[in-house]
Amino acid sequence: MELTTKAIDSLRIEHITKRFPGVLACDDISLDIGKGEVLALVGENGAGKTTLMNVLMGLYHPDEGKILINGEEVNFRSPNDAFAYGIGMVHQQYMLVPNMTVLENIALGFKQAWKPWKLDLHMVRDRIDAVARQYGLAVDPDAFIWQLSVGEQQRVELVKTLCLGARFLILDEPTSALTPQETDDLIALLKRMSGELSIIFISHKLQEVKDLSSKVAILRHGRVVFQGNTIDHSSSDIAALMTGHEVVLPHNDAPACTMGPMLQLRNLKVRSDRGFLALDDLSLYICKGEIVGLAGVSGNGQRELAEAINGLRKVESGQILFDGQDIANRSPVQVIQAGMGYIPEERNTEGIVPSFSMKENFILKDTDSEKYSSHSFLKNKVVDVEAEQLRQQFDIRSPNIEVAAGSLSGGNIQKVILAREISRSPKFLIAVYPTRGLDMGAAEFIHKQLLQKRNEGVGILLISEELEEITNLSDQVAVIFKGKIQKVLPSSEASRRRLGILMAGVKDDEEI
Amino acid sequence: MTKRFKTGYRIGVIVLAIIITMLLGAVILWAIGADVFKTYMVILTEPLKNKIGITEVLLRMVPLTIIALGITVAYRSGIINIGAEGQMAMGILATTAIALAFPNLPSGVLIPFAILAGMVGGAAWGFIPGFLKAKLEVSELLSTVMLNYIAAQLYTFFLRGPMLDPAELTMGSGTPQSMRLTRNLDLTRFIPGTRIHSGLFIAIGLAVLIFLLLWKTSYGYKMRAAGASERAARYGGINVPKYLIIAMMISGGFAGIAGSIEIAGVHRRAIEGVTSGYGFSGIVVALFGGLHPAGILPAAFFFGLLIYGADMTQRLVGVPANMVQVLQGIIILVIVATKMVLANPYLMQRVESKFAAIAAKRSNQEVQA
Amino acid sequence: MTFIVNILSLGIPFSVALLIASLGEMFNQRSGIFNLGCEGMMAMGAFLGMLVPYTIGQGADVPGIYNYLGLLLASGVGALLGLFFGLVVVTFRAPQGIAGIGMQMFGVGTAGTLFRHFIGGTQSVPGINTAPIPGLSRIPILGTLFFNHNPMVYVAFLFVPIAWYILFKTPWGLRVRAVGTHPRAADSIGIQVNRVRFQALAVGGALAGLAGAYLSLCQVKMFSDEIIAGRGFIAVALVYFGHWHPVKIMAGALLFALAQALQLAIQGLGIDFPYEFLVMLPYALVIVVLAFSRKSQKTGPSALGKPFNREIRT
Amino acid sequence: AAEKKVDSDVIKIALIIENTIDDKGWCQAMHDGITLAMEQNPGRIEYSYSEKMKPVDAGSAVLQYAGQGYDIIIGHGAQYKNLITEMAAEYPNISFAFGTSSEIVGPNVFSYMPESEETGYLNGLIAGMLTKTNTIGLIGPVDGGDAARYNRGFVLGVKAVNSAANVMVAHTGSFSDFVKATEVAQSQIRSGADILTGSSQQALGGLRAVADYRNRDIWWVGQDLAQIGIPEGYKVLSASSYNYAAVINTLVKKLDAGIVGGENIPMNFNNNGFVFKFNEATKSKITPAIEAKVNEALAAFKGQAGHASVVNWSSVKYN
Ligand SMILES: Nc1ncnc2c1ncn2[C@@H]1O[C@H](COP(=O)(O)OP(=O)(O)OP(=O)(O)O)[C@@H](O)[C@H]1O
Ligand SMILES: Nc1ncnc2c1ncn2[C@@H]1O[C@H](COP(=O)(O)OP(=O)(O)OP(=O)(O)O)[C@@H](O)[C@H]1O
Ligand SMILES: [Mg+2]
Ligand SMILES: [Mg+2]
Repeated sequence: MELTTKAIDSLRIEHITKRFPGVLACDDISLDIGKGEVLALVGENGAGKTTLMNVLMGLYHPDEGKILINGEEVNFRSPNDAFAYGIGMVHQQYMLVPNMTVLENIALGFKQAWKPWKLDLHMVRDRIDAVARQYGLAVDPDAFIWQLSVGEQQRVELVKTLCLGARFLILDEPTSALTPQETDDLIALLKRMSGELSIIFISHKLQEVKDLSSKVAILRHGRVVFQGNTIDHSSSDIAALMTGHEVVLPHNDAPACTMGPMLQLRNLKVRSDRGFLALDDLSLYICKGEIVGLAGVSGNGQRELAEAINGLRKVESGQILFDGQDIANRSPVQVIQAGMGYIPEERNTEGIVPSFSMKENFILKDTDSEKYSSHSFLKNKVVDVEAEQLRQQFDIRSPNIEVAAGSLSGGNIQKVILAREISRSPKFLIAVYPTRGLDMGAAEFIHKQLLQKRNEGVGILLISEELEEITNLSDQVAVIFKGKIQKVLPSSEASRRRLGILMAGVKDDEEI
Repeated sequence: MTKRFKTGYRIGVIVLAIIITMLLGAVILWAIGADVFKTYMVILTEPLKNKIGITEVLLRMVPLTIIALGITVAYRSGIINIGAEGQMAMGILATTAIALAFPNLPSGVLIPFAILAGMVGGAAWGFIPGFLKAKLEVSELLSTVMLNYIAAQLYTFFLRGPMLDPAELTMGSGTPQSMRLTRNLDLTRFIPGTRIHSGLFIAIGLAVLIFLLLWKTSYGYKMRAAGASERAARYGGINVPKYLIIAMMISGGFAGIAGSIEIAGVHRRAIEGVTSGYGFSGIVVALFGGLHPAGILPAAFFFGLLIYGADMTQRLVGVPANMVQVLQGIIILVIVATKMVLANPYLMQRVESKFAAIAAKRSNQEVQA
Repeated sequence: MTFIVNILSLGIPFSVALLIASLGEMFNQRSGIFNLGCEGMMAMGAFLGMLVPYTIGQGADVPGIYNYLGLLLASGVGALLGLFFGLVVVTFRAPQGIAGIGMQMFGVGTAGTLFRHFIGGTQSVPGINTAPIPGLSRIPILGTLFFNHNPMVYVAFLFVPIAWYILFKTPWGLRVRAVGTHPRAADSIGIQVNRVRFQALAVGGALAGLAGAYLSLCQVKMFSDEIIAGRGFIAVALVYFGHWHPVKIMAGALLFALAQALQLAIQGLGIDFPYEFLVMLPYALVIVVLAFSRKSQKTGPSALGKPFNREIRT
Repeated sequence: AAEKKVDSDVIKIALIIENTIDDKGWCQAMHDGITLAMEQNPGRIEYSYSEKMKPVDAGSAVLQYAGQGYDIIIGHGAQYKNLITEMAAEYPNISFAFGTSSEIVGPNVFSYMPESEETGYLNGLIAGMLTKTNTIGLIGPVDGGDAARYNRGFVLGVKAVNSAANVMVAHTGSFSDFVKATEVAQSQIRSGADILTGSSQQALGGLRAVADYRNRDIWWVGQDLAQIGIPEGYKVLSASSYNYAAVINTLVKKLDAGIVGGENIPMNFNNNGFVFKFNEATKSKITPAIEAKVNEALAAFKGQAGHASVVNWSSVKYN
């Protein structure tokens, strides 16, 4: 099938301003991109990157400014107009309907297949095949979205965008939830594509920016503060321009711990939502004052592991010894009371009650504690004082402690969760993808907090897909594959390559 | 955004809403040849003109408030309770049973006892959908609708059978109703010549109680958390199913209390039709009051006014009784839409920038001229 | 045997009004709109449906045609009411539960008011009569069960596969499902979410109106302002019973109606037993069956009840 | 302007009803009775009514009427008993009335009692003698009130002439849901019923279902005369009605005589509280034997001797 859209030789954004009630999200932004260029858009959380791209897609109508394509002014009222010009976007939050198949999700936008009384799914299937072949992007058209891993969903998004005839790609943080391998593949693919397509690429990972982009623009508080050619600037330059200061991600260089084991997992078997064994005879232990990083491609049982430990998922068999006590199949509240802290993967829907105020979220796990309540009545004064303290201590950017936690930015939500979990003085902490999608400043902060806890003697299980994060912070690195621990090795021996091989399922990496 | 613009915007929206309400009602009233303006005036002002009118409004405010409070607890905990009609009926049955069994208890003992019984009756009926949802994933929208019908049949069964007024057998036709309950159960009518009774103070007291429960105690916190985000609540160690059931029992219990108080304060015997659709109006009052006791009290007063005022129209303006419903429906539809428009900062901002653009154009023209 | 045949052959027509209304509500909910106003739309449909044959149809040469005009008018006005509801809950984003109750009052009240004014007391019309299918209706048992019904009964059951096809096999159905589950995703790919919701509301309203007209033109051939008597709420409940799937909704409507036929038959047997408990049977049975049925995957419209606006993040 | 002269002779009547004035049943009967009484006593009666009065609204209406100087306020239904009792104590200068009941609840309260088992009995005789299948359908709303009396009288009538006949009774549980009444009728007809009857306004649904069997020998005996005049009337064999005009006339006379309450007004054939009619259009179905039997019973009722046959109505069991 042929693309119906004309080529985009140049795209100019001129003086775009977009306001939300009380927020100036984009402030007089001008940018331009030529054919075959890759523009990297970077900036802290909330800088206005997504908003700008939504304007470009016709999702938002700018308050001021205009967009020019090939020198002509265009006025997009809906994404359809953008598609008509061959602009397509992979959104930060994946825009896929979970209970529909890949095929249906793509058909939803593929208007050629809309016969009056019939949806021509064959046509859509053919189109998917063609795109998959052309770009080497394999997807299963008949799989339901909810069955797919994050990486697979990401691929579906890309295929969807390409199927709709995109010649100008916008990718909003496409790699934030991908594994290193997937990230590398995607970057390689995009590099290949950039020959024929223009791309705007948003990321918080400066390595990717360096690898892929030809130009870089930095946004801060809705303004473009810097534009230039990528080649001329190092990652740390860009980071400094972005945050206004030098960013140094902390390292774990304290001596290895000598205290006894805190959490021992013995032969755990746990089923996933879909019924198969997500954890299959998994064993692992973590000491006090030790960070064990759990590396692995997402979907290999990480979520189930965290949930099983925290009483949120049934354990079929095996033991979870926590400070010597078996907590397998205890209720969440029992696990919490035993001294477990947990930073969940889904920060927006699980880690906080979005409609509750920030201060209410701080006491989510402690409404029955003597500190915050007496005779079931909450001690609101104490709560206020504590909350204000936490807000300052954790540098949570919000007007006050009364704002709804859900209205905070991702980084700040993560800080609220961290503040709560850490201030409860847990004996142990499970942190799942703690910095996913966060800007460098926020990530740096969270890393520092985790290390500090470790040095205070708290054991930490750090589940992450970012190898740099794992190797920077961990004492030991465990690799999980298909619900089993492949290997545990000291962080000093965990090279990127070695971990990659283990994560891919090769058991004894030393032989290679 | 300037303050002046905000005020102007609000007033503009409200005026528009009033015009739309008038127009919608006018279409129907015009079709049947009634006086539009007079009809609305009767609804909104007539009840407030004298003592009897005001107390009749307050009389309706009592069950509306109590039921809306209960619905608030459920709603805040994540359940939409449209079963208050049935729960109220069960409360009435329980109260009646107690009053029939212990007619000689002094008021000070009997009234609390009977109201408590009403609460238990309603709570038991509320437990069913709560349990079904928490343990068996049965949608409360299905179970509460069905349980309303079941309750209505149980109600007739008891009034027709075990609780039937003996006089109805000997001197009547077996109309399903209980005998006149003991005078010890009567709630005081504290303004002579009117029907308003001390249940009003109970309703206000319960509003305070619910405020304390939901916003000042750990129980309330947990219920609200369970309602706001089931997942986060589970994560936070809250036993969501348990609080779901408790919330539903409180909700049903309150409907039961409302039933008890209607019997003890207004009807003085269990008869058919006591629930009067309060179970549904209660939902409207709860949502209209922003699911908060401080909003529910005025909302209940307003809906009391609406129900009573609309009822007066058939006697004062001569519109058919069904017109009452039409006008209530229109007023509800327009008010909820208006509330949302007023609460939408995005819309307000857009209107403002339109105005600003027009103003800018005009001043430009002036400059040029 | 005749006892059972009677129950089955009566249960089928008893289920029709609920079935049609539930299918309409299913489209509403699939698109993300919870329409508790179904009852009011049914009432309007019931009134308008019989109004046509009652007024202009009387004494006409071919009175039959006016019945079908009545059905048409009922669906048309039902669709308009659906759009009006859309204005309130989609455009103005009003909370759907409360607006639905408002709609219910408005519809039931308006139907009753206009009826009192234009017709007066309870009135009947010749309506649409049972149309045995020639030949087939003579087959013993099967004929009585399946081929001896009101034409609208066949139409209603035909709606089930049609609704299924529309929902799962047409582009419009795809859009409806998408906007009810993940409106933001649908929007991002160029679907006009609110427009689809308005369309679904029009379809739902039309079916609700038709269901009402079925009652007043086919089942009882009469109107009074209490004709719907809560059937709209039951139709809403049956959508939950059927997990938003046309076939399961049909099963729910049939279960309810068969239970109704059964309890009437049992009452007819004259067993000494308080009839109230028999009257309860259909309501209770629906709950019990749902409670003990296997829980299916969560296929429901997860954006149900949530108004959509691109900019407003909730 | 000249002051309007208040005619002290005018009696202001207020009526409170649960349904509407045109429900072809209980409420319409009273409304028609009052309007007829107005015609019979020109200029004597002023009248206002409130429809669809839930119990709580009924109270408001009474308060309002009391404030407007009404002479007599009628709560048409036993569910208003308590309200009337209380309000009567509160407003001793106003007269009140309610029914169905024979209770005396206050010196300024009348009660009235339609003894509907008599009308049921007459219809029962017809049904019992006419049925070919020996199956008769009886559609009840709720087993209580006036309907319960009519229905039980009906059963007595059937049994008096045809001990082999089976009266299938089914209740809908509602006074107004005539869709359900239709369903009951259809169910009973399928089970072989060839004569049906029913009480309360919902019964109309039952009649409508019968009317669908245009060419079959299935008939209806009605509780209200209004049923004869409607299009479905061609299926109605007979009907009776309350003669509330008589009640109103009695009330007017009593008030004129200075009696403001404390009495019960029964309604039966004997005091012309009921009228009974065969439907002329279907008279051919009524055999002389049936007519004779009915007239005999009617005469007995009128002479009050017949009441013995229905006095035990309350002990009737339906099975
Ligand atoms: N429903 C909403 N209405 C209004 N604003 C919202 C809503 N939801 C989220 N926001 C705003 O969106 C922002 C979230 O966006 P984002 O994470 O991109 O930026 P940020 O919070 O400003 O940055 P950072 O993570 O650095 O603190 C929050 O600032 C919040 O104020
Ligand atoms: N729909 C909205 N309503 C209100 N405010 C919004 C909305 N969307 C974005 N904002 C505000 O605009 C600012 C820019 O948000 P945007 O999502 O564009 O940031 P971003 O640069 O994409 O951040 P991130 O890196 O976290 O994705 C946010 O700080 C937020 O406060
Ligand atoms: Mg952010
Ligand atoms: Mg973004």
